[in-house]
Amino acid sequence: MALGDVERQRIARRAALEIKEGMTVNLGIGIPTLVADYIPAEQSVMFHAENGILGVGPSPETGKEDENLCNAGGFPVTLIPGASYFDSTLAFGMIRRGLIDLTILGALEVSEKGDLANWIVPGKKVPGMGGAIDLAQKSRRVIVLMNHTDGKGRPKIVSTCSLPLTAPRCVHLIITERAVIEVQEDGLALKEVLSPYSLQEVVKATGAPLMY
Amino acid sequence: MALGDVERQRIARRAALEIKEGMTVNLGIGIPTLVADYIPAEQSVMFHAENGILGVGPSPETGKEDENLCNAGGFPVTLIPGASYFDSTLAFGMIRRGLIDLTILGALEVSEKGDLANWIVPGKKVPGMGGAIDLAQKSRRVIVLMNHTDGKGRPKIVSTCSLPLTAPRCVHLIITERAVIEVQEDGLALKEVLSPYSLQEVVKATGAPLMY
Amino acid sequence: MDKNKVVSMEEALNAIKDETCLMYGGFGGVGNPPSLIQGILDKGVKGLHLIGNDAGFPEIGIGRLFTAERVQTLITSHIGSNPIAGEQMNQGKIRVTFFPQGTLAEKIRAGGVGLGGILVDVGLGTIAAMEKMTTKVRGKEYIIEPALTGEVGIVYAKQGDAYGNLVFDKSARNFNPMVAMASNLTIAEVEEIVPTGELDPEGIITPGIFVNYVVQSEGVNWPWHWET
Amino acid sequence: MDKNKVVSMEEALNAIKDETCLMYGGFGGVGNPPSLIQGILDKGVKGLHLIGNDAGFPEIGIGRLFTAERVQTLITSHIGSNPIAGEQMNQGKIRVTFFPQGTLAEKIRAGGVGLGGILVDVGLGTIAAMEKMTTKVRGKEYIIEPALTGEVGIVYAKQGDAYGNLVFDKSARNFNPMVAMASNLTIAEVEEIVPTGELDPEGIITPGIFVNYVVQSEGVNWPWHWET
Repeated sequence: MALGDVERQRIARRAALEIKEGMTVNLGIGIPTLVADYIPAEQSVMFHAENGILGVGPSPETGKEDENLCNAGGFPVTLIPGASYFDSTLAFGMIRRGLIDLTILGALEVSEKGDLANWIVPGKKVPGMGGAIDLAQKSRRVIVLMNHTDGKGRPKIVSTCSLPLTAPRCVHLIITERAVIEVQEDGLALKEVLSPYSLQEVVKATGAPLMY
Repeated sequence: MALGDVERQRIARRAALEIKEGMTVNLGIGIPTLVADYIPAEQSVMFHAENGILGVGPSPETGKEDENLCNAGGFPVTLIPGASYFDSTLAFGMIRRGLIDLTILGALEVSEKGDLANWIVPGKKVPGMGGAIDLAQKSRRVIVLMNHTDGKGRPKIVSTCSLPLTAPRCVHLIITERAVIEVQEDGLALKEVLSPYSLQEVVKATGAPLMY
Repeated sequence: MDKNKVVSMEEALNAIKDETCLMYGGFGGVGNPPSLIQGILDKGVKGLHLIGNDAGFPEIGIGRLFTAERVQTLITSHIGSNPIAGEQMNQGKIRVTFFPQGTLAEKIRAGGVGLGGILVDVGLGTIAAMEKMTTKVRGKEYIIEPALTGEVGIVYAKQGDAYGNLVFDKSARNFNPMVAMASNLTIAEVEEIVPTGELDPEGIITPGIFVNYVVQSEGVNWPWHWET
Repeated sequence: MDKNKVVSMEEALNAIKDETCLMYGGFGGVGNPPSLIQGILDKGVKGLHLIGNDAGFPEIGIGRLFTAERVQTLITSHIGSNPIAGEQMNQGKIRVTFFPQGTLAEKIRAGGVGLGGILVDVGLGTIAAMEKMTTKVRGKEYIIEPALTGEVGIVYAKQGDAYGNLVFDKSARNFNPMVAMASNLTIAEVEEIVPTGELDPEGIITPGIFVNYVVQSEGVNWPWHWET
């Protein structure tokens, strides 16, 4: 089932804690976009937008939008001091070169090995991978924000992905409305259970063994 | 033997006649550099320097040189309106993309097929090809300016190059102190004999058949 | 250099015919050339082969060509923002080929600077690398991705001069500089045409040598999705 | 972004040791970083592996490292302007590998943007293509040229800020933007260090993300060959 606004904001707030001073961060569309609102003002973070901006700032006030200053999701943004514009080859050059410290994105499935599936639903139309493969495969750290289960209540965290992969072994941390789970060498480590869920509710809704 | 200044200037002046309105032209170092001085002021030509300038203008007055505004030979230049700076990938992107209408350069040997040899003298140190292969292979038209014979009086225009090639079948026109020779499908066509040389002196100093 | 490349919209559009392979700049509509797209719609051109980052939105930018059924094939990175293009793909009305976004940008750039292609490892280990030719360099596997070029490239610039030197606006730069280099004929739609010599030589992003026609833009003629 | 990358020359030079693989910007001396080169000479570093467009002149730019016998190998496009480097090559004191200039620029750029290499046809049919791996794309033959990266990259910029954003000066740009991207650690020697936020975001050529250290330049400390 779809997440309510309160849960989406809570996931975003929790994810913001993973962003450290001085990091370069790329936020995917959806819940990841909300993360920027929870970064403390004194923390200096460079937000990267793959349409060609390094140093994305907060959304502009209504009426002050610039149609040519948008993030990769197409929404108006602002700049912070030190920001720069560049073309898409340089935007992805930064990604492929391994200079993005952290990418936060959504997922359809994540495996216990950190495999990520977020671009193909078999039998449904495939709208393309966009920049997801580049970001998932090349970022130093990948955090997935998603609903713990799918629309039918089935686990999205699984032993082996059933969907085609966006990138193998790329996810480092999973944050859902129920839990924070770290992908470790030997499997998934449950780091936090988020209220009001119980440990058992988390374990039951997870399709792979959890270490806790 | 080395060419005197009068002969060098004469070759350059003759070469300038090959530059047409609106062309993009790259001039190599040596005699080719002198060609720019003979372009009529009213003719609009874009001179390309492979170190990253399009729209090179005349040399600056003495004392007005800018150490960071030089041509590929390392000599101070100026800009004309419409000029731009760019990095070396774009400078050579223009060349490889086939956007240089005319390149004028020197040569050690040219064959009757238009093969160009200008970077390796066997037994001597090879200082590298620089941008010569890119320019010779990719320019729409290549004109060679050179001494008709080498230091020992041997022909530099030959049936088959003895030196390793810079680029096969790339030369369109050869201008020497003795003659103007066009490379045609069926061989070399002698277009002009330059005074004080006689037709026979040209033919004798040329190591390939000439059509005239 | 006085070569004057400024032409009327009509003259520029002569280059774009039924079934032309048309490459376009822009990312999510931002940087798509609005007046050229309107001109293509008005001219009635159809069966286009498109190459560009995405399919815009149904009523925004390049997406309008899908809505008006003028597209035959598309090489792109995603069409998620244009459900009409998605529907046409599912119904077999258009054939769509996807590449990872960074790979697509480099394939177009490679075409623009006269390279044959690039070696890239993005997508290895996924179905995006299926049936791809690969090669090993220093023991590491890479996909061989051929360069892309178009018959006509259309870009949207903030300022341009009569020689075709271009400057783009903020995040509207995106794919425009690569597209400007990668086609046999490039048409630049420019918001402000300035006298040659006025643009700062240090700030020119696309040197005019890559541009064939400059046309005056009439500006964006669609509401943005964040406005509605 | 307040990350301050401005360091002393001494601190920056800690990264450059005997036998370091050092990539440098510049073309015929123009754009070679003068104070960093002086610092390398003063520090006494030797056995360097260099990658850059050319070898400068004996008393100009990067050429000074050859004259002082600090170089072990060189990957370049030509050394015609530096007879001392030529002599060292002929005597077997340095090992030199040549690439066509445009190919070299693209190999370095490929390293800078995380590609494995490029496909290029320049040099085909000549000895420059001997022993090269080739592949066919759409029926046409291309040389497979692997990307180049360095351990340390040194560049010379006109202006820079504490984050490492860089702007170059006229034809001193040349190889600098590619070198700034292609090394594990990039040191930018800057003529004028400006407050972060002062550089026009549209005009920044090298975004600071690629730069690790910024050092204040003391300017060119050699006479140019056209001056003498």
